[in-house]
Order: sequence, then structure tokens, then C-alpha cells
Amino acid sequence: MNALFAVILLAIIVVTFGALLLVVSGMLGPKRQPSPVKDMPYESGLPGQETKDTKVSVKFYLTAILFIIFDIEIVFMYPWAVTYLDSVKAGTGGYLLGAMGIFIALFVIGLIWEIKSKALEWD
Amino acid sequence: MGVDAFEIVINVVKLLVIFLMMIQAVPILVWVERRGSAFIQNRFGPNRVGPLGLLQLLADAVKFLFKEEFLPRKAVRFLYYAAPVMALVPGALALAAIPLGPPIEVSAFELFGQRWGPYVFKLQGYDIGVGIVFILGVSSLGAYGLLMAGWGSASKYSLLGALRASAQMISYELALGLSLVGILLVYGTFNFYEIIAQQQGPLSFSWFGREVVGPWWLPNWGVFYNPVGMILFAASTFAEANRLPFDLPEAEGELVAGFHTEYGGFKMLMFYIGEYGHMIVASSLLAIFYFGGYGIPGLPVEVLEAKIAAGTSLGPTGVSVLTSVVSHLALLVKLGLFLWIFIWVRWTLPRFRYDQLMDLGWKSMLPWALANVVVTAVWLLLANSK
Amino acid sequence: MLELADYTFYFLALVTLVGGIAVITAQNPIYSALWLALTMVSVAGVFVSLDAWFVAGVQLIVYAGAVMVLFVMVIMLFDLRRETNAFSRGMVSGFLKLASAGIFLGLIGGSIYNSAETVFAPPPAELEKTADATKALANTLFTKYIFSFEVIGVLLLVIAIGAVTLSRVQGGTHAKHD
Amino acid sequence: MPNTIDTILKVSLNHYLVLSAVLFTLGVLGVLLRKNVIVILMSIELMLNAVNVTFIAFSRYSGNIDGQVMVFFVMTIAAAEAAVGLALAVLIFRRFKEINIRYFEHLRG
Repeated sequence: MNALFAVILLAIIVVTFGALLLVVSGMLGPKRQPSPVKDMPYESGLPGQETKDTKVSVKFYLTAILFIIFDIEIVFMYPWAVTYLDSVKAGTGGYLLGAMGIFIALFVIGLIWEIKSKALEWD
Repeated sequence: MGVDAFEIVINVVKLLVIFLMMIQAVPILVWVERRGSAFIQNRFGPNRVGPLGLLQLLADAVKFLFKEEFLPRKAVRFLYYAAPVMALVPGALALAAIPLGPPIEVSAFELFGQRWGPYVFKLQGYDIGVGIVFILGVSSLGAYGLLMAGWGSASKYSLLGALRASAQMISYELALGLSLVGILLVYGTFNFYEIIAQQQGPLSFSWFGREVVGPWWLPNWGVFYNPVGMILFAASTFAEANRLPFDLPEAEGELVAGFHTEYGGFKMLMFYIGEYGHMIVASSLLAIFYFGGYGIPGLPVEVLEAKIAAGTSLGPTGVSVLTSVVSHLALLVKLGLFLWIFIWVRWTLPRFRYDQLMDLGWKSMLPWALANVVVTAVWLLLANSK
Repeated sequence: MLELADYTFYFLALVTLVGGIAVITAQNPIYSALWLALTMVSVAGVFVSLDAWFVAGVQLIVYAGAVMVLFVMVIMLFDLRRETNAFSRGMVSGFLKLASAGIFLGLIGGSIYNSAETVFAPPPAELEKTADATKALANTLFTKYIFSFEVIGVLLLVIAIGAVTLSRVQGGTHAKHD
Repeated sequence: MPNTIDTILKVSLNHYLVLSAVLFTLGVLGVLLRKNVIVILMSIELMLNAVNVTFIAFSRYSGNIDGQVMVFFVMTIAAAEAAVGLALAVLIFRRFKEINIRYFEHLRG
């Protein structure tokens, strides 16, 4: 409980510190001379061309979806891993290994399918 | 935060000090990085300002502070400014949860005519029972800083860089999380102190009901139980921190500077602080999980404390403080070594191509990490069966 | 006397509710997503205030670190900016919707208020310390709920295959009207 | 009577339940009022979070760990739902260049 308060306190401290730095460096820096060229987003020196839709590969979002699914499977392994040694010593390790074995087998099937279906191919 | 004023003040100061440690480590690391890269490439590096160029950092910081404020056209003002602040948060929160030394026991004392204590101060910002899960959770917030910067700048290089960076981060987070399962299996706890405590003393494990004990100088480190996990963990932390050979997000040839293309001055520096904070957290986790944390090989903390008590004429509080400081120095030595490896690798290995990077993460490291989990579990089952 | 724990709860509740309101009122989807991420983080804080440290960590890893990143990424991929008419139209239906949500809230609030004998009931003695709590969680998960656990495994496999297949579909919808 | 106010403000199970109820209602409002599918999905996540708060609160106040296990499952389902929902939203967007719930009636296997 106290740790929670400490975490919140530190988060507030960090954000305040960052905001303060922004403000201070904004006040100390020279005032800007606005000019349309300076305002342009960086474009390797060429005149900026703002296309309506930048082509971004759908692969990014596919990667994110697969990440969510595998991430959950990994999160399920944490409580298992923490309690595993205890149950091995208590003699029920085989059961726990079997339970997780099925789960990991499903994980592996999913992973093999993703690799075979070329969902993870980048060009 | 504590029972009385003294404890509360110390605990708040601890938070501030650990945060400042992260901030002040950055100029030093930048100096090491620049001098180190110069050394590797047979150059001089910054050597003009101050002895060995050490004051270069100060000059840089002052220069950064006096840079002009700049907001690109069409940028989303709030996100543009919030992104660098957000980049600071995960590193700072994660670092404060890492134990930097054994707890200091302060025995009761008299001050201002009042009786204080006894206290136990831990050398960390806050002690969280499930420290590993907390650090994983907090560092998974790192993607927001990148995404906000990419979106807020309204520049296509920034956007592409941010998307690449976050896709890379999440891909390697899988391997990272899975390589930790091996360590959790071996130690059976989420608590850093328990993990470090189990790594004290000589190498010893049970093998089919028989206790095997190694020579006294061979420490009981996690790396001997889980070498594959160590390699996977180290490699994925490189990718998480966006360091070479995984620094695709800021591949100069293709993306200018990635998600911080439009940033300059102190805002840029804040992204660097976030990145180095990530490196420091990763190095200390590597030290804690696989290399005994603040323990000294062949000299467990209790033995060290007894030796200090015997060798000096300090009171119990002094002995405790000295033990903590010595152990903390041991951790710092390990940290420095890993940080140097981070820098060394950057100037040695070439950069991956993006498809190679993703292939490595998904098709090599993830299966290896899975195999590591299965092998560790089976090994534990066999080794502990009678 | 109110303690630190109470103030912490009120702070977290405030952040949660402000985040929740901002999610449904922000006209720019990316702000909705970022506010929701904040809400998730403070809900994790609420979990911690209930001594559920492990679940709070999982909340951070899964929700704040994975699901919300996916949302933000999708919004960025499609370049969804400010929406001109983000809310569905219709005065009458809008009023009905608001009213029904209000009635719903009233129902829940009323039932909570009416269970007054538990209102000020003191909490039981603190649960086991975090490490043991996680182990207790694991023991329950892998004995009592083992079947659900394996079913979740199958579900995740199906989702993994289904999401990839969905993203490959080219046609399958009507041509655009109007 | 400051004492009574303190008793009411002292955090108990009901405070968590009220927080959860308000959060859930916000989610319902989001689903009813918004048109963008992605925002609707986010509102659903809001509702699921509210339910999770209830689970954890009851688990803590009745000293029963089952609630936490259930939260685990809810999170899994929520994440899976988000993954599939967003995949559908992407399909709609590719077709109509806009993510409006209206277009979902055109979905066909």
C-alpha cells in the first residue's frame, strides 16, 4: 500500500520534472523568428510534400495483434513458473508440467501456423 | 511511507536520489560512449573541455538548454510536448523498484531529545513484492512515448520511425518475457531480494536427490542454470532499448532520425535520458537475474557483514551501512561492465535489416525461449525427483 | 480518521473517472485511446490498493502495454484525425440513451446503497503477502480452473489464426453504397 | 458531525463498487453514443475494466482468490475481443475509408 503511494509520488515527480525542464528550456531559448520554411516538417531538404495517406504496411498492426495473443500466453506462464518448484518438491510437478505442456503445445501450433502462413514475413 | 517524520523524509529522499542517479548517469554514459567509440575507431573523441573532455557534457547540457523552441507546422502541440516527458517515466519508475544493495538496519538512536527507530531502509525506491512483473509492466509503457512523438510531430519520418520502433519493441518483449520464465522456474519467486539471496554462496543444486556443491569461488549465479535465457534476455534488452544492432527505428539512411526527427534541444535530451535509463534498468536486471545482483563471488553478504564487524570498530548501524555500500559497489561494477558491453556492441556489430530483425525476434528467439522454458521445467522435475 | 490509503484511493478513482469521461467525449480517437491507457494504468493502481499486485502487473502488461498499443497503432495506421460528427445523431434517441444509462446507474447505485449492512463493514484481515498470494492464485488456476485454462489456450490459438485470416480477406463485403 | 463524514469517506467495499458502477455506465454511454467502431471497442474495454474492479474488490473483501483468477480470464477474453474487433475494423476501413458502425451491416462471410 505504501509502495503504491511511493510509485504515484515518483510518477508525479518525474512528470513535474520533465514539464519543468520543457518550460525552463522554452524560456531560456532565443525567441523564434517564424518563417514558413522553418516550420516545415523535415523532408531531407526537399520542399515538403504532404501526401494524404502515407503508405504504411498493414504488417505493423498484424504484428501487434499476434503480440497481444502471445503476450497473454506468456503472462499465463508466470504464475505457473513461480509455483512450479514448490509443487515439484511437493510431488505434483508432473501434473503441473502436463497442464502447461498442453498449453505450450497449443502455443507452438499457433507459432508454427503463423510462420507457415507467412504472416510474419516482412519484405 | 513510514511511521514517523524521519522515516518519511528518508523514503522521499530515496525516491529523489534514485531518479537523480538515472539523470546524472546519462552525461557520464554519453561521455563513455563518445570516448569509447573514438577509442574503438582510433579517434580522439571529445577531449578539449576539461580533463579528458569530461566537462563536454556540461557544455552540451547548457547548450541544449539554450536551444530555440521549435514546433513543426501541423504538429499536435500537446502530444509533441508530452512525448519526451512520457519517455522519462518508464525508466524512472522501473529503476526505483530495483534493489541497489542489501537493506540498511539503523538501530535506535536519540536526537532532539526524542527516541527514533529502529528502522530498516531498503536501498531502493519502493519494495514491490512482485518486482519482476512490475518492471515488465512499467517498461511496456515505453511504447507510448514513441507513438506520441511519432504522431505529434506530424512528419512521415517520425510516424514511420515510431511505428517501426514500437513494432520492434513489442516483438522483442515476447522473447524478453519468455526468457524470464526460465529464471522464475529456477527461483520460484518474483521478489528481487529472494532471487539475490538464492544466488549467494557457492554453486549448489540437487541432482536426482543428491546435493552437488561446487568450489567456494564458483558463485551460485543464475547464468549457470539458465545460460540460454541469459543470452536471450541480453539480446532482447538490446532491442528493447533500440540500441545497435537493433537501432532500426533511427536508421539514419532511411528514416533520418526516427521518431525524434522533429525534436531538438532538451526535448531530444529527454529521449536520450529515457533510452539510457532503459539501458541501466536492463543492465541491473541482467546483474540481478544472472550474476548475483549485489553479491560478491565467494563472499556472501552475511560473511561480508561479519568480516566488516570484526575488522572495524563501528557500531551495528555503521557496519550495516558499510556492508550496503560495499555491496552496492559490487553491483555498480557489474552494471558498468554490462553498460560498457552495450556501448562496445554498438560500435562493433552492423545493423540488421528490418525483415531480418523481425525474423530474428519471431522465428529464432521466440522458439529458443520456449525451448528454454520446457527444458528448464523438465530439468527441474528430473533433478528434484527422488 | 482517513488514512493515506483512503486518499490514494480517491486520487486513483478521480483519475480513472476523468479518464473514462475523456475516452467517450474526446473527438479525436487517438486522444480517446491515450486517455483509455491512462484509465487502465489507474485501474491497475486500484487493483494494487486491493492488494492484488500480480493482477495489477498483468493489467499493465496486457492492457496498457499490449491492447492499448494495438489501438493506438491502428488509429495511427489509418491516420484517423478529428471526427466532425463523432456522436450518433438524433435528439430523441440521444435523450433515450442518456436516460437509460442514467437509469442503469441508478439501479446499480441503489442496489449498492440498499445493501447498507455491508456499507461500513470493516475489511477482513489482510490477505497473505504478495508472493504467497500469487502462489495461491496459481494453485487455484491450475487445479480448480484447469479446464478453463486449457480452453483459453485453444481460444487464443483460434484467435491467432482467425485474426491473421481476417486480415487477408480481400472481398466479402457489399460494394459501397451511395 | 465530522465523525460521520469520516465514516462515509472511509474506503470500504462499496466505494469500489460505486467506482465500478460509474465506470461501467461510462462504457455503456460510449457504446450507445459513439459511431466510430474503434471508440466503441474502447468503451467495451472500459466496461470490462469496471467488471474487473468489482471482481478484485469482492475477492479482497471476502478473502477468496477465485475473483483474481476470473479477472485473468476476463483480461484474456477482452484482449482477444480487441484483436478480432480491430481486424474487422481494418476490413471496414479498407473498404469504406471510414470506420463507422453503420458499415458493419455490409459484412458477409
